[in-house]
Amino acid sequence: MYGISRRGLLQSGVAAGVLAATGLPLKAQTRGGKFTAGLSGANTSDSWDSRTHSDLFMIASCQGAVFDGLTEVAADGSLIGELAESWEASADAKTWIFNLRQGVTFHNGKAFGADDVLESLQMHLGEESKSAAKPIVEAIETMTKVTDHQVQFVLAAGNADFPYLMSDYHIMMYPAGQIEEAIAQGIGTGLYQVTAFDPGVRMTASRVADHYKGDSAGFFDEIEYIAINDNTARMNALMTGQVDAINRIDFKTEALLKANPALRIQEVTGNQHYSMPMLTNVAPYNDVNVRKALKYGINRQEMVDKILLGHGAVGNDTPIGPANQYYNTEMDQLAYDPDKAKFYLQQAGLDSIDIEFSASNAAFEGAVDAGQLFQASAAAGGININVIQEPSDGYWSNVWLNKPFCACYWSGRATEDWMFATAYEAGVPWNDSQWDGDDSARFQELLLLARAELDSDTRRAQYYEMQEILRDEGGVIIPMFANYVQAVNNRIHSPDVVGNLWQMDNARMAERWSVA
Amino acid sequence: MRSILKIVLQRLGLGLVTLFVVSIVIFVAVNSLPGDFAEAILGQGATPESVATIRRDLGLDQPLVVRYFDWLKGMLTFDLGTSFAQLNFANFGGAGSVTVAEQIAPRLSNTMFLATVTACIAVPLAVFLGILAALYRNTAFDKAANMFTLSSISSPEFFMAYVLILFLAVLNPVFPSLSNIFEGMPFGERLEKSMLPALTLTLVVTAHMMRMTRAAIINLLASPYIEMARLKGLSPMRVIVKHALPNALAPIINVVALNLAYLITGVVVVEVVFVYPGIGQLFVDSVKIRDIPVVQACCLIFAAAYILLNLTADILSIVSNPRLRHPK
Amino acid sequence: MSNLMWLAIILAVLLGGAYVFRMVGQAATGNAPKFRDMGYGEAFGYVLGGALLVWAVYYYFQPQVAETGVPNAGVVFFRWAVQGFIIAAIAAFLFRLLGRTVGTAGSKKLFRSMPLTAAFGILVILIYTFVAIFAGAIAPYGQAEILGAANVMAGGDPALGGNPEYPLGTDQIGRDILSRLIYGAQNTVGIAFITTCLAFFIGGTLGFLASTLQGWLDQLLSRSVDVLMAIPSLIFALLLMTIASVWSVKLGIPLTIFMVLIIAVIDSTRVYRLARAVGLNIVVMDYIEAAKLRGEGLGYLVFKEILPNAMAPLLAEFGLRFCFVFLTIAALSFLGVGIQPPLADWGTMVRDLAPFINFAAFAPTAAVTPLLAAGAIALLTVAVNFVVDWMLHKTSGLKE
Amino acid sequence: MSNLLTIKGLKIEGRSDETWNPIINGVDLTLKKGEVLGLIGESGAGKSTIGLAAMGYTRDGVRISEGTVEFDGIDLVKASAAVKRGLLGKRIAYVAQSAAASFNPAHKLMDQHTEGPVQHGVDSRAASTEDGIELYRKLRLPNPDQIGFRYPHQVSGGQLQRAMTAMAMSCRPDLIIFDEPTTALDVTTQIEVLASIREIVEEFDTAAIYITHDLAVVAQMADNIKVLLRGDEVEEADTRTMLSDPKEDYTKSLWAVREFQRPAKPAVPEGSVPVVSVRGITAAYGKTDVLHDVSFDIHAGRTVAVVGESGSGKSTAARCITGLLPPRMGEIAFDGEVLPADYRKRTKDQLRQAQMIYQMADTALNPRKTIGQIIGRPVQFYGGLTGAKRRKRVNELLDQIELEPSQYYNRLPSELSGGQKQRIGIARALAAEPKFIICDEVTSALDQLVAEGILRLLADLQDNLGLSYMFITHDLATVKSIADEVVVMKEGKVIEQGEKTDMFTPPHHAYTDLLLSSVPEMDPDWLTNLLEERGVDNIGDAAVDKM
Repeated sequence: MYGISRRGLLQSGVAAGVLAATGLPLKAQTRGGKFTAGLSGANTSDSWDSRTHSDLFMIASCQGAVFDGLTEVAADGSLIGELAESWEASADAKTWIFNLRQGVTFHNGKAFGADDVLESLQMHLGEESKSAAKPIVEAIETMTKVTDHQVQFVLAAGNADFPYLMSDYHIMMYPAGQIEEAIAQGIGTGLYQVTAFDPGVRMTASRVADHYKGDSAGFFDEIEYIAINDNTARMNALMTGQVDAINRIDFKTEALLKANPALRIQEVTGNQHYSMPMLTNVAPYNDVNVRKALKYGINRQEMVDKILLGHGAVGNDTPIGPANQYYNTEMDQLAYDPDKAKFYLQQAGLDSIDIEFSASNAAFEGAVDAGQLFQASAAAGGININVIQEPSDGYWSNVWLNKPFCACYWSGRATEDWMFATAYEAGVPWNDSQWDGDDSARFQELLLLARAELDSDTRRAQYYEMQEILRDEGGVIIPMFANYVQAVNNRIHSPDVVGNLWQMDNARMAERWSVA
Repeated sequence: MRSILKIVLQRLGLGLVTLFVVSIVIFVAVNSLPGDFAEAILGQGATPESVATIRRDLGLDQPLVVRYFDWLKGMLTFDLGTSFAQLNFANFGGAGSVTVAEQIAPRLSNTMFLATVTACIAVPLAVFLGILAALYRNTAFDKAANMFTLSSISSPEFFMAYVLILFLAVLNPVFPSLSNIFEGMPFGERLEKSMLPALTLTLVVTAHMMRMTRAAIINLLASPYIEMARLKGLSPMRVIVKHALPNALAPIINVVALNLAYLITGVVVVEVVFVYPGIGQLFVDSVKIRDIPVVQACCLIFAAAYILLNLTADILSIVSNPRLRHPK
Repeated sequence: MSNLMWLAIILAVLLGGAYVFRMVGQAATGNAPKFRDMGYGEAFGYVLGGALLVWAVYYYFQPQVAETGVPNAGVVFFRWAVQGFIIAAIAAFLFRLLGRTVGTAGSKKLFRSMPLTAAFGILVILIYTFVAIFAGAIAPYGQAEILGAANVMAGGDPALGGNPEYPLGTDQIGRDILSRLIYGAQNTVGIAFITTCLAFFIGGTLGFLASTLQGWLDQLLSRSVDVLMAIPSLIFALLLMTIASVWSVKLGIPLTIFMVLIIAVIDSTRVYRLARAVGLNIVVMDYIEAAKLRGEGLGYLVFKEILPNAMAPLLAEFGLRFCFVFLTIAALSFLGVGIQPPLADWGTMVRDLAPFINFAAFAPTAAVTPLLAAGAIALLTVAVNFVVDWMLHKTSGLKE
Repeated sequence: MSNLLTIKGLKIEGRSDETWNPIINGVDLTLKKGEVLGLIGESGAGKSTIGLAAMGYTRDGVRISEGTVEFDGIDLVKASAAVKRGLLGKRIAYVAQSAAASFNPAHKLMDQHTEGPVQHGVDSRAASTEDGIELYRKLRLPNPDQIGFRYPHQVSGGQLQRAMTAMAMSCRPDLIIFDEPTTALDVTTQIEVLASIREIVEEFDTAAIYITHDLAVVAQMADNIKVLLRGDEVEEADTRTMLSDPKEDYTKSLWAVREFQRPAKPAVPEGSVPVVSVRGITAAYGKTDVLHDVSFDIHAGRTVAVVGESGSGKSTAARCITGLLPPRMGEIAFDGEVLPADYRKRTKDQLRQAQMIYQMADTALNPRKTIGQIIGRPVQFYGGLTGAKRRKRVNELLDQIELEPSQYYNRLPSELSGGQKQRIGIARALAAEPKFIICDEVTSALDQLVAEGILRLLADLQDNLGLSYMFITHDLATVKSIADEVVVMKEGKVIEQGEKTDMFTPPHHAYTDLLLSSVPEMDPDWLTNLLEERGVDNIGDAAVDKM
């Protein structure tokens, strides 16, 4: 695991290239060579339409190589500008002005400007839009072009994290008026220009000769991403030197992989977490004591050891993980304690309780096993869990949000507010614990306060408190955070600090890595 | 000749009827795939409203019969429809959307390439070995060949694949284990990359073809006209080539066709192991995400290939049969 | 390029060797018929065979560990293969010897005419049956027993993450692989056997009915079978299994039962064809006509007259079908829709353990686990095929 | 003149159950140029094996263990494969039993004809084609200019047999082996093939070994006859001596077969109801009629022989009677009572009354059942006997067919000889206690001595049990020996019918005459006389066509 240094969020930000304030210990990285990666998560239906992206292959290809967004999250978790040179917010964090980088051209030669930003954001709006980034863009009340290289966004409500939201991999910048073409051919402003794209098979790109990121990023002459969804084949490709790096290694073979001197394993703990939401508006989960009993009845360390085989960290029932800025490291860790579980059960006026836990491996790999472990550990606290194995098909529409207690997973979000707004804010559709009653009042209040708060320290205090509330009273058990584990050939150099927001150095290995 | 034409037309008709019934079976089977596409593609995002929207967009709310005839109409005009996965997000006038035909075509041609390479190795090899085994039957060679082919026929394909990877890619890097071929790849490179899957398939199909060839030839060698040919003082080679082979053609053609059909349709496992971008992989992926048009089209192509190859074999053996070619 | 050149040189040497071999043979044996009538191709065959043998012996005695300390996996595997082959041959020979000296006159006679391959096949089948029945007693641990030591490497070498308590290691949640391999015999073989029996029951009954009654029933069944056979079996099975996976949860019936049914139905089409063809051949026999003219009922015709005569080809087909079902189940498990955990199954084990193959170069013992599971599948199918081959040979008389 | 072929002490072994068993136990043979030697013996005597050995050839699983086969000074046993290939086809040729099976179905006749000369370098393709047409003409094949350019399946059996003889002649060999060349042919066709063979052998002065089981045929063809029995030579002599004065008992018994003759039965009393009455039946397979208005009666205790060549409708008539093929028109009456046309509609008793004995005993007995089961089934099915009673009845039946019950009860058909199997078939028919039995070519697959035994048994059973037989056969000798009445059929029609005595005394219908006169006789001059009588251009098929 890598230690990650963190900067507070500024009211205004600037691009890394200008200030070189990324915090990255820059080694002299040499340009040249070819980088080949075997990546999972590819599909025959893949396209350059960033609104549809959901898995590593296309994110690495699109955000990581060919397209750019307005902002990007650096490997250390800080926010830096990408196509935006700098940004400023009004005091209420409602009005944001982004100064765009000048002299940037798309791969087809078109110059990048404010129109492109506006039109690219428009893509996510409209009744019919199924874009995953729709809620983000919808929060913008008005967008206006101030100059050719300056845009202004007025939000419906203040949001200090707005520049962070702009780093979302769904929100890529397309050339205005040529969006169809850009989606068909992959025309972006990124470091690499597409040379071949075969959906579900491979993507190759070559370094743009004259790029605004200059010599600070994009060290390979050529990159090739090969879609290998099969674990064994991916491993084999790496072992036989057909690819230089792979994502998601098979834990079984880790020991042998480590014995291979030509390879190294990268492992980071990010925000990806496995959760067990309870519907807090349904008995018996409406009783906070029952929830507490369950929280003490689960053996988190055992889960990490057996379900994640040690490749993860215990969770503390908050979705905020090490990749977040305001990750509460001071908070006490919940531990397995059947006596406490029994105690809280008695508080709720019960000697023992029978509950049903719905699980399927669609929720996460090993969810059913996790249920069975939970069953065994909770029994000591007088909680009798009946694990129901649900069909994988239709799990998300029939079980999740419907069954009172089930298994679930979240890949996490880059900011606290984003995560909370997605699944914990009162009234949002994915609030999978339906936690919006009186006992959540303080949490909901803090959520709105923190969102518009531009001062880092105040925000930190607010978010710390929210995490504590979630730990003690929240309706979701989050037993573990899953690591991202990937392997790289020593032929390839990667910086000491590797991004933990996503797999493969936040999917940006094409930008940040180089030939050793 | 008229009778031959009649038989051929009859077979053709029967093949078409079979294909039609198969299309119904496939349609019903595919459409009863659980958890429809809307849910599969939306995953965590599947709320009742969004599911309903997508279902409506895809026409999944229409009755089954209506959908079947729409689909059939499309098939007849070679319009295989639009992949759900593509349809779902194609807001920009279909710019990013690819029709199923466009999606399948390169995959199918890849699979055909693999099948062709395999056939080019396997068919001559199998026929040659089969003839040799028949000629030198019950010798050490025959027994060794028999044992070897039996073993290869008896092993799961993925086992053969891994063994080949072990020996030809891991221990002795002769061929790449990753068969990520793509359009525009130079032929030589494409061939090299396809070599391991082709060899795996060769091992799987050669055994069957060789055994059938051997059996067919042995069967023939016992026939009186072969004895006659020998008693005419002809050389062993001539006896085989001129007298045995023409008559063994029908059974050999049949077994070759059967194995070719297998090569096109049965490669799923091999494609998965070698990450070969063929139609088998496409099929497995599409089943996973319930992309019904693609699954249907793949199934129909598989069935059509099977029927067509069998038909071809049938017709070839009719044509190669002098009794039918030259009626009394 | 140099590889090609070497190949050409070797070929040339062998070709020359063949010529010399034949010439020398002729001279040495005084033109004995064996050498006199030997074709050049045949001579080449002998020389090639000899050369392969010499190479095999040479390769066998290469050091197992290269000077650099890295194990020479090729040699290691080759030695295992050769030793396995020799042990198998000796075991088969001893088994046949036993059969020839012990038992009734009939069984002795059977063993006397038995080739070594068939003896080997029968021996293997017996061993599998034994292991399948007594898996619980043989296996050191239970198949679903989680032992708390996950991902132990095979080979028992602690340096590579092994543990002598688990000679073949444990899987990702700590189940003993050796035990699962043993239980696999029970599950995989047992399920395949049941499936094949079912397929034969369905296909055989319908096939004989069609061949005996003929007419519209025959037409209907045969055309339906044509349709079912036009859809590649693995693909069809995959499709149906996906559908069944939901029903199984909904109805609370284990998926395995659906799998048995689905594969049995798909496979019964092949059985139907054979049974019908065999039936048609038998139905034209005069003794069937005699029975019909006697006024015998359908049941008597099918079970007393046709079935006993169809037994030999059906039994042979049973062996082949069994292998096929076995491989289909393995393939389905490999693709992830076959026998479901926690039941141990060889196909799933191969898939799960496959990544180890990549490490053969420096940890040959680790690489062997997936090969063991796959080999267990292969060994049984080979064995069944050997026996079937022998049976076919026996029933077809001395023709071959 | 020196011998062309000398075989000395020839011993041949065959392989079964991993051991070598003797087939030929030391046979000597010499053949001079232009001489024809007849090899005669029953099945299993080793005739064909010797014939092939004379070419230095053995089939798979057979080997020459001792002795020499010297052809024109070359020992074929020791000769290399190449040397043998040089002789075969060129100097020694072979004519097989079934021309239909021995011509490659994939090539035209002429291509196969010229293959030998071209491959042996004897002749060019064109010249050989020319010669082939000439040979076809000599062998009186119809349309000799074109027939060679047909495929084997487009040519009839008799013509193929002649074409094969022409092919054997293509290199003008010194020796031809004829291996039962006419056995598979109808009698009328046999004549023409015999005539052609004899003519051409004489014309080219070719030596020949003529292998057959039919004495009358060999009498026409051979200068010398050698009799074989189970791999041993019985005796050899020139044809006339052999026919008139055989020395050995075995030979004598062979000769005697032809003499079995039943005494004529008294005529059917006027007005008696026939057991079976076939009344104007017309039957069809699919759309083509194969029987046209066939009528005949079979009276109690009598044998009606239905004769005709293959395809004449004899067996179809039997199928109509049994109800397997319901006739399109007409009816079958049993004891004056009309039977349902379809056997499935007949009562158990009606089915019991009419039984059938088949030509091929191999296919008529279920190979997986013991003799006891085979005979016991009808006993139980019709008679309702079980257990000891059933066993007793089966034993009685076995006694009746002259097989020792205790020895045969538990055997499988495969453990019996051909004749014994046929007897079991009879016993099975008898088990139903029928009135009427259809005997479909019951002796044609058997050796003559065995066949005679079966005929005698059937005759005895008829005398004892008062059975009626419908006796289907193409062999007129059999008709002569067993029939009371004869029905002659051709192309699905009854040509002539009547009492046997009437039928075998002229005048006959022309076809009956042709049929009768075509049956070879044991007179070496029979063929010559017959040909003279009929005129050279008027033999065989041609004669029939003119009717």
